[in-house]
Amino acid sequence: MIDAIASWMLQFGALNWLGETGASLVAVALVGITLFIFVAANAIVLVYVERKVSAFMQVRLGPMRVGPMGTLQTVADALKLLVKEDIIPQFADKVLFRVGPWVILISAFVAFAAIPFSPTWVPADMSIGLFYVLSVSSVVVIGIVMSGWASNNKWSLYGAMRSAAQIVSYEIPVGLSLLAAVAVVGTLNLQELIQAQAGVGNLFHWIPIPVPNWFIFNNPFLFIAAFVYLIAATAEVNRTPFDIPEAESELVAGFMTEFSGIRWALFFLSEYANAAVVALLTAIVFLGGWQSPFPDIQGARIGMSVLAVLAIIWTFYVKVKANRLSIYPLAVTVVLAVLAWLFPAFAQWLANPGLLWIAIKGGTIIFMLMWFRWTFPRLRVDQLMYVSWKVLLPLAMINLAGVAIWMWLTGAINLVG
Amino acid sequence: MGYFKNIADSVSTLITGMKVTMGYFVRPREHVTLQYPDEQWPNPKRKIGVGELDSYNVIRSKLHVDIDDCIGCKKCERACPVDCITIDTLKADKGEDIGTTKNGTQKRLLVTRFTIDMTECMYCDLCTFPCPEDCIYMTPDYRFERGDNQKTEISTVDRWRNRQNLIYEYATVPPEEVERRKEAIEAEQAAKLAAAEKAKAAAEKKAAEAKPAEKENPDKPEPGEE
Amino acid sequence: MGEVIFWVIWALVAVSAMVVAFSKNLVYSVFSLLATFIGVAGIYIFLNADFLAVTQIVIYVGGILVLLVFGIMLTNRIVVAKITQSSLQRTTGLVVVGAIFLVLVLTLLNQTWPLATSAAEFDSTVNNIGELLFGDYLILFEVASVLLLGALIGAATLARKEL
Amino acid sequence: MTRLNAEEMVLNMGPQHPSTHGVLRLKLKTDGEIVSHIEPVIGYLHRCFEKHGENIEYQMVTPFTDRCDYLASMNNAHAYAMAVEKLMGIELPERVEYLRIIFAELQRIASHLVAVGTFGLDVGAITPFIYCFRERETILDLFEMASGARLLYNYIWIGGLAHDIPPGFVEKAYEFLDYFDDRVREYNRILTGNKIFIERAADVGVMPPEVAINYGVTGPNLRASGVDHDLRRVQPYSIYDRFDFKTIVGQGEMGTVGDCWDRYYVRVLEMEESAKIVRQALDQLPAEGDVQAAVPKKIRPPKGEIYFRSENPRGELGYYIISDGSNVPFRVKMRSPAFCNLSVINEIGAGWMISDVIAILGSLDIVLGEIDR
Repeated sequence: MIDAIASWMLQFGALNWLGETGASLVAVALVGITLFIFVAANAIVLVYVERKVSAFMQVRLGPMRVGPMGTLQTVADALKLLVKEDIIPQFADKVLFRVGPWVILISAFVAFAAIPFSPTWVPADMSIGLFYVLSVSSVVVIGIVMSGWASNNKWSLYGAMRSAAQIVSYEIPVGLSLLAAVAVVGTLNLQELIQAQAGVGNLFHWIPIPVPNWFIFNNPFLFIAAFVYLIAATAEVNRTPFDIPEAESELVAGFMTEFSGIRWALFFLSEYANAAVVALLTAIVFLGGWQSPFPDIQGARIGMSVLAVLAIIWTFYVKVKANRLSIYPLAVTVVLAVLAWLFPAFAQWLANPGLLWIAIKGGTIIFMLMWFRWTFPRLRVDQLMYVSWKVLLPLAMINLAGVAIWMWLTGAINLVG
Repeated sequence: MGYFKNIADSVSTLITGMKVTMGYFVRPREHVTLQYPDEQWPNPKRKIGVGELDSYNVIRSKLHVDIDDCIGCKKCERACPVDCITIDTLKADKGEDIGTTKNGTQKRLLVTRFTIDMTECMYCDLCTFPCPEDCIYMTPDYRFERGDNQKTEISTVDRWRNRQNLIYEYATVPPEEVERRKEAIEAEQAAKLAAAEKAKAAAEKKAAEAKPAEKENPDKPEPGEE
Repeated sequence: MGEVIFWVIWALVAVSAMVVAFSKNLVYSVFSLLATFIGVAGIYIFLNADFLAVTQIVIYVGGILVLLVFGIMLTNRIVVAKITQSSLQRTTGLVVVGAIFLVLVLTLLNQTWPLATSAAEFDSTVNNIGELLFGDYLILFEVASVLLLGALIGAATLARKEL
Repeated sequence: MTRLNAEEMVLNMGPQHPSTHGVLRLKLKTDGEIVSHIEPVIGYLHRCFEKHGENIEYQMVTPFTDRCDYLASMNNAHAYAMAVEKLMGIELPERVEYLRIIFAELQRIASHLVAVGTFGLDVGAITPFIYCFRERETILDLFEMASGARLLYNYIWIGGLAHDIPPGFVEKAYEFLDYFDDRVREYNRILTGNKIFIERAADVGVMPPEVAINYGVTGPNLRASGVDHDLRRVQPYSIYDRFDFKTIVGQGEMGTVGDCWDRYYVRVLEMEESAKIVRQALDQLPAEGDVQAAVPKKIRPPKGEIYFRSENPRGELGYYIISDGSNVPFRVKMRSPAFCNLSVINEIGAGWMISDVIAILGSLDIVLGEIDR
């Protein structure tokens, strides 16, 4: 993508003085700025969504005052954080206190460099994309320890220590569960991983239900691996039920206790950037990334019709069970299905791979993270370690072996030859 | 085996919990939030049976006195556990009619000061019960904020939102009137005192006349007074 | 332009490594190691060793650096924000370090370094490394992993409270 | 083998800490995450209740009793009123007794809802807390209908009640009870049965019955330890002997008897029992009767003293009142249950992790207003 932008720039004569490397650098800067805007907007939108989701789950309304339905609330909050007084505790380590939040933000931010958003939009198409994302995510822990230690506050230090132990442990199940998917394709390139998930196949290879050829569907072990990854990744981005580094009822705010204003905003940016990375990575590795669930126009039409039928059944179920009319899912799916049958262009658009699908998939995963957060209690430190080392790690290892056996069974690899 | 049962238990119970939250998520209109200034909690309207006073509600949010009905008996002042009510009274002039309460009681004391310090009030409602005229009561008005544009029948001591703003003055007697009456009463008392002294002096005189031996130095000052 | 980036990375590595060595504050040393490691990863990228660069970050930053931080914070009085270090036996140290430095410099100078005539085409090394690790050097790889497992068990045994 | 790092760190939990339920300060001696000693430091909320009591008339003390345990105002006022009535020998009308039971038990439900919700909050579950408060609001609506206040009611007076209940109250109360049964099932689904919650609460902070009795722990905490002691049963005051209800005793279903989970679950079940009592009381409520018929004009108890105890949501609440024959009590002493319950924290909390100490503190369900008085 960088090269494309650079060559496109060089086609305009005015920028020739930059030279090829210069144009590349400008392209890098452009992509970087775009990504940063994306990260900031992502945080602002996700904070709003999180507040609304939590409110609806808790029979509340959430923000309602600023803007229609409170949509501008997070913008107002961000402005407030930006103009707040910059407070550094007197006995804090001033240098590390300033650097810490940036380390976290940068390591969360650079992970986006390898994320493919569509068949053509990928900031840097690396051969080691997946490994790169994992590696830069592991730098977060240094930033957390740095800010926790620099605060010179015992609660912060506890948060930092817990966080370090947690992230280091959970990297292993994360890596192993992703490795299971990598083993199927034999590449670390994220684009190639997605391309390998094109088309339609049978559910778990043999059950004759047509499903998209995503990894989560065509291999039962990858189905489990997806959940192992989701759980472990929830822990890696410090979200409930694994939010023990912040643990507001125990450690006040963990490593963020002493931070306020813009530095605290940076923590929030990086938290939601991390959540987005996790969601996008789940979508890419297990859910087919930007692949559309429909193979062609006919597939889109049939798929939307199936969804509409499901919505009708759901409506009847709710009506009978709870005596309540839930009209919105029904209306939306029926309208979409009718549109798909009436306008081939719309059906074609649905069948096209692209940004829409990865956004929907990533959004679903983020919603799941929020759903976890607003439902579950928090684990204790030792239980957290138990889950990582005694449940997820064996499961991930069994998965890895299972994937190999499954590939041999389905004929994807041949041990004799 | 316990290991696997544990995992199965976890998965099933976590999904049960997630069903509950999702159940609420898909029907957000059953919320309980009140958009406060736009919608307000309906005050349970309820009269306590003290005549036609509509606003006498069981809701206890702000103390109010119908000062025209107050007879200055100070029963509420004594009932208050935190002494947030202060009452000063003056006796009415002889023959002066300072009005009757709505119950028809003739007022005998002029209430020159009736302050309720709402910063001290703890809303216990104990003061309203002993009142013989049912003139002190709690109103359901819970909005204490008062800006420039908000006219209230209660005069504020000053506009600033400090503690002074929450000390409510109910007495309507103008200060100069109070001064005048006080002076009048003082004058009356002084006159009385003078009369008493006169009488006393007269009595002493009589006594002195009866006992001439002690008459020599009647105005001799005490040694300490010099 | 590429050269400029290279020298920037080189400067980052050199400066941060000097902070590691000379900082009075032990925690600064550890955290500037972060910059050193990342700079070294950058140099690996200039050498077309993409897999190695990323591995460098995962292992050294995500693993070893965290261990170092843990070590420093847990063995010192963590309540105090200043953890200082002091040098002992400076003369002996200088002599030893000087000797090693001399040997290194001499070796480097006596070596004839082959120079590339043109910039090498970038080619991902992942496949080659994978094939070598799980093909030619499979036994060595497995032996190394068993060794590490032994070390892990040993460490866990030593660290356990109840023996 | 000695441990390498046996250094102890003193950690101040509070007074500004989100989980200390008020302004409590816990001095924790920690070794890593393990807490080796807990020392509660109290007094941040001290308001001289007992000294106040010696300076104001009997009826004026009631608003102050409300403020001691502000989550169970009705129960506090109930106990105080009963103490003074016993001292004066006042016979109450039937309707007053029934209404008092209704309010006391509704208040017990409200208080336990806060306990259950905040315990969930302490172990990290935020949503059940909001659900619990939603139900509590409904109870507070009932209280507001009757007394006009939502937290500090001053409703139960010596010799009667401040007002009679308004029309429509009984129907609303029935409505609430019908609605409430479902809600308890919902808490069980989202929190009680949740595996993470069980892991956090079961077997944690076990309080053996001997320890509980030695420290004077009462109420649900004592019953969770397996001791069947409920003042409403063993020494029925008011008209509790007329109702059919169970005393809930901890069974140790998920772990040991007397762990945090038991203390939590005893409260959940007690809410159901209280709802049962309220239902019976509403059924039997006499339709007529002046609630202020027995309120004395002048409260001047004869010379003497009395200790009266009742079952508060938090345990045994006792009032010791000495009268010198005047209209001002000579001494008002309050035996606060939360104070004794808190004192056990070092015994059952030491040796656990910081997170567990939070959970144990939450399961003891203290109210600092009552501890400091």
